[in-house]
Amino acid sequence: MKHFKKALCGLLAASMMVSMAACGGATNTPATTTPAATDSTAASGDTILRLTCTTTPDTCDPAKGSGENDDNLYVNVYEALVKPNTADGSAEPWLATEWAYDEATNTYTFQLRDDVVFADGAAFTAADVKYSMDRMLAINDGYAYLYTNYVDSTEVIDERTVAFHLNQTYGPFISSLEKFYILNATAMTANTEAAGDYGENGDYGTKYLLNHSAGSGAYEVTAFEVNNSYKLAQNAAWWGEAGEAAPKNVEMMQLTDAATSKMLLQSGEVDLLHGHQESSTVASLTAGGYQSAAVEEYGLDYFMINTKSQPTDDVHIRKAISYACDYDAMSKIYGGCAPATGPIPSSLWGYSADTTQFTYDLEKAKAEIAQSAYADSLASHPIEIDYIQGNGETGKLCMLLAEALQSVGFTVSIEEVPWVSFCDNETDVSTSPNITNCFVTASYPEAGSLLETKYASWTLGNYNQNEWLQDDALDAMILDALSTVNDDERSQKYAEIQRYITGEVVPSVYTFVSTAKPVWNAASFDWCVAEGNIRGVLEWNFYYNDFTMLG
Amino acid sequence: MKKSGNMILKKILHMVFILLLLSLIVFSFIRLIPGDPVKSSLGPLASEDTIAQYRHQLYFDRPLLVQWFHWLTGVVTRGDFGTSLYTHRAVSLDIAQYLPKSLELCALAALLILVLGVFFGTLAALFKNTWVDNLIRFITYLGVVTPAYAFGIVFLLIFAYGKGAFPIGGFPTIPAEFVRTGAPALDCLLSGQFALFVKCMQSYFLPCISVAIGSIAYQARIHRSSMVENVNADYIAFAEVAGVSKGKLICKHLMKPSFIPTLTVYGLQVASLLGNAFIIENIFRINGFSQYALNVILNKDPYGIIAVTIIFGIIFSVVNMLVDIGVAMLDPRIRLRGGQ
Amino acid sequence: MSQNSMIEVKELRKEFKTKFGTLIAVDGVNFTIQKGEIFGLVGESGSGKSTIGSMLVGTYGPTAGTVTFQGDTDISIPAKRRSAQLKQEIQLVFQDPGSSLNPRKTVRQILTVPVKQFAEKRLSGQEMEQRVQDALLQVGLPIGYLDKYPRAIGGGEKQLVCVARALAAHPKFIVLDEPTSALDVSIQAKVTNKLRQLQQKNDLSYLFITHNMCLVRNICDRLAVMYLGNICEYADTAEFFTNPKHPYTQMLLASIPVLSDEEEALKPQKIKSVGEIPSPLHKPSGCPFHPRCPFKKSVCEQETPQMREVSPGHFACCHCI
Amino acid sequence: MAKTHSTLEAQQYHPKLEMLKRSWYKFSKNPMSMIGLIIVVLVFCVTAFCNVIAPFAEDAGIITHMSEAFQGPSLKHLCGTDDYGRDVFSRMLIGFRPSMGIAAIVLLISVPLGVFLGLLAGYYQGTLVDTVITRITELFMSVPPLILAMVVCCMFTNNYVFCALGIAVAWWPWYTRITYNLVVSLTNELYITYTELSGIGMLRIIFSEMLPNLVSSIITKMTLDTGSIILTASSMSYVGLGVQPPTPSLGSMVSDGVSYLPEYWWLSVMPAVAVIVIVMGFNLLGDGLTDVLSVEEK
Amino acid sequence: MAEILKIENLSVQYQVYEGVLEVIPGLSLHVREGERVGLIGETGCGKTTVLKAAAAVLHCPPAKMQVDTIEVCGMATNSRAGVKNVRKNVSMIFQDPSTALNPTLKISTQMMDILKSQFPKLSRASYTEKMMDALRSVSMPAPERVLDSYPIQLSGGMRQRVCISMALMKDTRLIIADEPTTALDVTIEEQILELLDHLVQEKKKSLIIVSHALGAIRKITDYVYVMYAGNIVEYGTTREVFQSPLHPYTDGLLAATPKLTGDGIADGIAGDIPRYINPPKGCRFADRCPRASAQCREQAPTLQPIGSGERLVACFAAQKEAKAL
Repeated sequence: MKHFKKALCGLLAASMMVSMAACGGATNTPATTTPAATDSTAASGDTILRLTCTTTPDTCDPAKGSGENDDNLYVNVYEALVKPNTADGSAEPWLATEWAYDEATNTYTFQLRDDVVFADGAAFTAADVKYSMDRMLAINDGYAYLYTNYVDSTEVIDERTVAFHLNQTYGPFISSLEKFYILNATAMTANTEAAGDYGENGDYGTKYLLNHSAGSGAYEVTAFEVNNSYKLAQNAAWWGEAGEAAPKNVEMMQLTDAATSKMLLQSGEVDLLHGHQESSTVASLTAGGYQSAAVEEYGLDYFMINTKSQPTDDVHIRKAISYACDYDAMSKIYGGCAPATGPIPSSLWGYSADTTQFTYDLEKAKAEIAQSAYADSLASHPIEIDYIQGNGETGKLCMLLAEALQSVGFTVSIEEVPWVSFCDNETDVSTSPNITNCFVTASYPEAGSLLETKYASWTLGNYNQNEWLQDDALDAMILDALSTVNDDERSQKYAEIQRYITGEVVPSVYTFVSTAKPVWNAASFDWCVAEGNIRGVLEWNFYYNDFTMLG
Repeated sequence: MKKSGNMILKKILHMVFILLLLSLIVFSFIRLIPGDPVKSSLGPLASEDTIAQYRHQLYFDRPLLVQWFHWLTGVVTRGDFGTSLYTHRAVSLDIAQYLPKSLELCALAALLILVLGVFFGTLAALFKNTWVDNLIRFITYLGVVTPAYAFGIVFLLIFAYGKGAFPIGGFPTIPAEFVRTGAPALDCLLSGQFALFVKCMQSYFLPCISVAIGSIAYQARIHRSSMVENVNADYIAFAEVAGVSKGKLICKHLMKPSFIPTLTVYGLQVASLLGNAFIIENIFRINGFSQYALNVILNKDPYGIIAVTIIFGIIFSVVNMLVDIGVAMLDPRIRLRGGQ
Repeated sequence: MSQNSMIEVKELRKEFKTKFGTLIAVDGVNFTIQKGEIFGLVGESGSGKSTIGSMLVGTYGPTAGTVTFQGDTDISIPAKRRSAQLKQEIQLVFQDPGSSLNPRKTVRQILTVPVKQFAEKRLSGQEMEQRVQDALLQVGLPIGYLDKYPRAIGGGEKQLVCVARALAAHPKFIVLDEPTSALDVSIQAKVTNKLRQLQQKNDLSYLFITHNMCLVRNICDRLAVMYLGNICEYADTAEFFTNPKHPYTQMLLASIPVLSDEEEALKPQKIKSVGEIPSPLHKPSGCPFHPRCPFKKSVCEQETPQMREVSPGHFACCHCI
Repeated sequence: MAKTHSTLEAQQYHPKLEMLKRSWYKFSKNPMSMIGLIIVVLVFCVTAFCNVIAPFAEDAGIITHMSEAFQGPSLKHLCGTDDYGRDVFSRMLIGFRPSMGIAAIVLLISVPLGVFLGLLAGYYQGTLVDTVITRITELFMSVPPLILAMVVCCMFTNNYVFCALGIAVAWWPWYTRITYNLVVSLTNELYITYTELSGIGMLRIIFSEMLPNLVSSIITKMTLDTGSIILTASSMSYVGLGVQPPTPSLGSMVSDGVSYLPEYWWLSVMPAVAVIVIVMGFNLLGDGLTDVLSVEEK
Repeated sequence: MAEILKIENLSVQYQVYEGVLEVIPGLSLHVREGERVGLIGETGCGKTTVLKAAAAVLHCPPAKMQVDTIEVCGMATNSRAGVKNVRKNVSMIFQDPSTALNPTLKISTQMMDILKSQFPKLSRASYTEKMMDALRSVSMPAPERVLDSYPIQLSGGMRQRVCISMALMKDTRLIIADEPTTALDVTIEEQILELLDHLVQEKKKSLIIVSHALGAIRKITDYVYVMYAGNIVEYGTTREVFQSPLHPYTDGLLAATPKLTGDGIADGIAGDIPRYINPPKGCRFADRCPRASAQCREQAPTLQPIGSGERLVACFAAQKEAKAL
């Protein structure tokens, strides 16, 4: 058969004949990428900034999302009435020029800028603000919880004046408005579908916003693919001053696989890895000449201890757990983050240093156990520690804690839980594990935000609260603090709450300050982080208009 | 011809029946899930009212059969597979977004499996018991026993330092005006963007190879043994003595009958490609259907899971039907006995 | 006559439904097998001879017609509905010895099946072994074969084991479906002779189905020749071979390749084989043989000929006689 | 006659033993099959005694040695240490256990179920029983095994028993199909016709006449399938389904190690090689069995 | 007369799982121009292997072939040119027409490929005409329909006619027929034998035919070889061999064949052919032979001429007897 070689060429042809047609039945799809509104077709001179993150938003709708990746998009394509000060995060004017509070009627009145236009050229007016707030409350998703309990109605006083009537006093109202992004009411109404869940408002434009933006920001969305990527292009009609070398285009890709993101940065297909990169990734990339920085956020990593299940319902056990936590080692796993001294990170407004602090001391832990009701029955009361699958290196933190707890006599089990199940479990006290590990960040730069989400009864039943405190006294304190309009008073009340929590309840272990670790290719761009100007509100570091593209 | 038309019609009806049954079973299965998918999908802030309302909207508060029937009418009349609790939009939109590129990936992989599998199988069979055969057999053995993710990772490592010849970061952007089907390479072809097409194919190269390599190896083994069996058949000796030229002997007289078992196995390989592609899709950043399937399953998204299983069922059935037809075309014995 | 008959077949008919229409495998067949006789059923492929054998042992029932066993028992029913006694009394030996023995069982295990199944009482292990050995010895195989697997013994011996298995049931009537056609000539002789011996010794009746005329000549008492589901001729062996009547029979005899001039002389000389056997799906009208018949008349195309007695005990089915 | 009988006993002739000896002889002549067998025996030994063999068996539990993390392969740590400082080699050996456990559970469920249904459908060929079983089989086959397994595993509890259950749900139809096809071809065998005609009961036909002829094919398939199941299970644990950390499993070890490539290659390469070797062992053994059995059938 | 086919001392082994099968230990045969030669042998005696070796389609591996001389038309076949020569001068007809035709190709395609190798550039019409001619020459009814059919659509007899017509499409000098009628019914067998006989005589070809049906061999051959377990045991003119067989195997074979005269059948030959792995040292037939002596078990007999004519036998007893005479 040796002289059959010649025939082999014919083989390929023969096998091609029988090629598969099975997969020809592609459906006719509606285009998920939208036509660019402006001249966004990338010419060769255009600069592009390419980033990766772990999850891209589900929609461009600012009334829907509330995560750090959502914020990253919103801050670039939408604008709010106020924005956080780059230094301490306190509110400063943005679309609003000034505001006033009327204590008697509990009303905030805002004066609006007159030079603002939306991306389609429509002028920004008070009606847009009213539309956006009404819509936010109607949809009641995302950041709506910041306003639902307080905003009674929105009133358009004139084209440049708008008033919010509150139904109870709300101290951090101005700060919370940083998350209230203004939509282009005319564009939205034009693109609203009649059929929808919002009565006469139809779908309230939710379908349109699935892959379009309707804001006044420096960028606008040109392509949006759920769970994959989105693209932004500079808004030609922007009222503000475009950065000189700001990227003309931005592409954000979703990447869950750490190895791939690493390879992409190395192969030059990506400029910046956003979010929490693992310390080993950071180490290997920085060794290869890439830049990295620690960007502290207004949040912490918490071990949340279930105060309603055995044996963690005993405060001594919780204290023992706090003593069994090797804070230094944990912070080291995350590449050396600032330690936490209480439930609030020190950079956040309303932080108080006057708290009971715990250190890693197994002897003290044992002493606490001896005082507890479970001193003799530790073996029959196992402790379950849960963490979220694929959530960075929280597994390692849990492992360290578990190891320490085991060494002081507990029976410990660890479970890695998919995000969905994790949330499922947290909806009920009976399915919530003894301890969970999770990062929580403030919605607006003020201690109240964290305290409310972490410990108030009315925000119970989600992954931010495995403690199940349901402590009436604490609830009252939080409510009182939030409704205090005077900043100094509020700040003191926050301090009081922090003292109470760490001293008496000990519902959580505060490990370290949540710190993002972006890694980037310094040859392709320059940004505030590289200059050491790290902004407290994470997304403002990614305000692309401030970037300087190189080369 | 009319007979074969009837046969195909019969197969299609049979397929529809199986798919209906499949959807019903998945529906009952979904109802068995512990936990509340509706509640967890609405997030922590949703009120009881909203949840109840949403549950009603999704027919989750009605009897199983009513829900199933409602879903079925939706699918049949409007192509509406329900709303995903994971992406919060119509499942049909998700399918339209994710399926085309996955299908394209799998179609290309399927082509690779066929061409390379048959090529190496033939090579090994023709050089049976020589070093060529031994080498191919060794490599295909490795191919069969190595998990797909291992290949993906190896390729990723190798080509990450190749800088660009075969990109690892997904597809080039297809400008919106060219998007027709959602399958990038096909769209480029349809709109005549050949430069872009080449780029797409470059992007497809690594994931395709990674998805296909195990199947290529398996296919090569099957084809080799099928060829070896036929080489000893009387009709090959007869044709050889009768003076048929070597080329024709191999490409026609030997290849055609050897293809019958090859094709049957090929069908199974192709039908399972899509289901096994998720790791590769993840590694190579192809946000495709397989990845979507994994996500809806992990997120316990009822309508997503149903749609995903049905789509897989359809793909499997269609591929199998095509293989049956292909085998019948190759093998007159089947064709002339009326499909038995 | 019926007193003495083992099997009486009347107007037996079997149709099979296929995708391409109805296949008439057996088309109104009559014959009788006497007690203690070897009855040959001869025909080429598609003649329906094996179908008749299958109906006698009850693989399936006939479409029409009756089969009577020992003059009084109607056995035109499938085996499922037959009594245990009937199943015992009618046994079967297949063509292919390779496939009729379970490759995973030793000869002992194979023979134990009928011994156990058809025993009149519960047998002790000793008795069982005795009967199994008896069965094997009867066909002339050594006891050592009991522990062999079918794979380890030759084709002829396998067929003898099949015969032993049939005999172990103590039957009265055995259907032998081409029992030697898969065997080489040198082995065929031994099996055939053994069958003949056993028949005489145990007073059995055989239905011997074959396509080999020479074999029939040497073993059968009477025979019938079939063509496309019909019997063409039916006579004593000696009479048949000296005086064949039906043109098909003559053609068959004339076609036999023989080994000596002596035999050559016995073959009908004036007829030559022509044509193909049609598919039973497209059976010719009238006399089924007419497309190949050199003596064809116009009536042959239209009318089916009736069986006629040409001399005592010699029947033929042809318009020309 | 009594004499012949006694001589027979004197010979002590065991046909089954003889057959096994012959098969073993043929099998042992093929070096590849022997390699397969040795691997499989080793895998079984490791599975049974991994706690004894593993130098750092405690590393499979809740334990960290952060200071020893990322050490390369050395005499102390044959395959290096991982990001927790645990011994990769020990964890790998202990990781055999879930893989083999899953394979065992899957086969224990799917083989009896599949074979039983296959026998039933094959025996009642062409009847309603056949149709119903065949349709159900097709139904389960029409969804890719991995997807089906993931659905089952995700819907209930994410542990390795449910992971195995999930795979079993996807796996049994293949046994039904192979059994069915074998039975169908067996019913054409004349010895089955003979037993049917002799009025032997259905159960006896199925279990005494048919089953012995199926066993070798099914055992061969089981051997080959063990490899495929281990591959499937490792794919599932790659995406986090199956064994829960910190308990090691080969697939999750690979996927966890991937983010440390290429610097700390041993984290993912070593367990991946282990998977390849195990699967190859079972495949070689299966192929060897196929060879022996197919020769035997001739 | 020139020897069309000449094989001297051919030995073939098969390497199988259990060991080496010594199928043919050392065999010689020849076919002269215009001769019709038969090769009688039962299942598994290696006759097909010999024919495949002669037609140069014995694939090595699995077979391992050694031979002193193997010539077709005076040219050795163990080179590329030799193979070409074989293809030019030899056609072959196989035992089972249902396996000898490719089940997946139409008859016309299969015939066309043969024609194309012979006449590379002809018009479609003339190819068709040639094919029709070939089919008509084997008296095929409805040749057009046959051309357009797949093998499965034809009956056994028609398939064998097709095979013969394909074998005769080349104008070869030697036809090798391997049991051409075994799979056929007796009336069809007769027709095929007649046809073969007619074609060979008319076109003056040489024929070597293998069969275990003694009658068929007797009918159409001039000379006959009797083969047992890979060896030729007897050779002579057909007439002589059938009338007075010398070798006990031939004798037993003839006696065991049922006759039309109906005087019963002799009991045949006891036992089975020997295993080819480590076959007996002496005569391979010794274990079954009624006349076997100690010598037969020790030493393998060789073919020796008997009498004056072309009669050869490989049996010590027969050779002694002849000497005694």
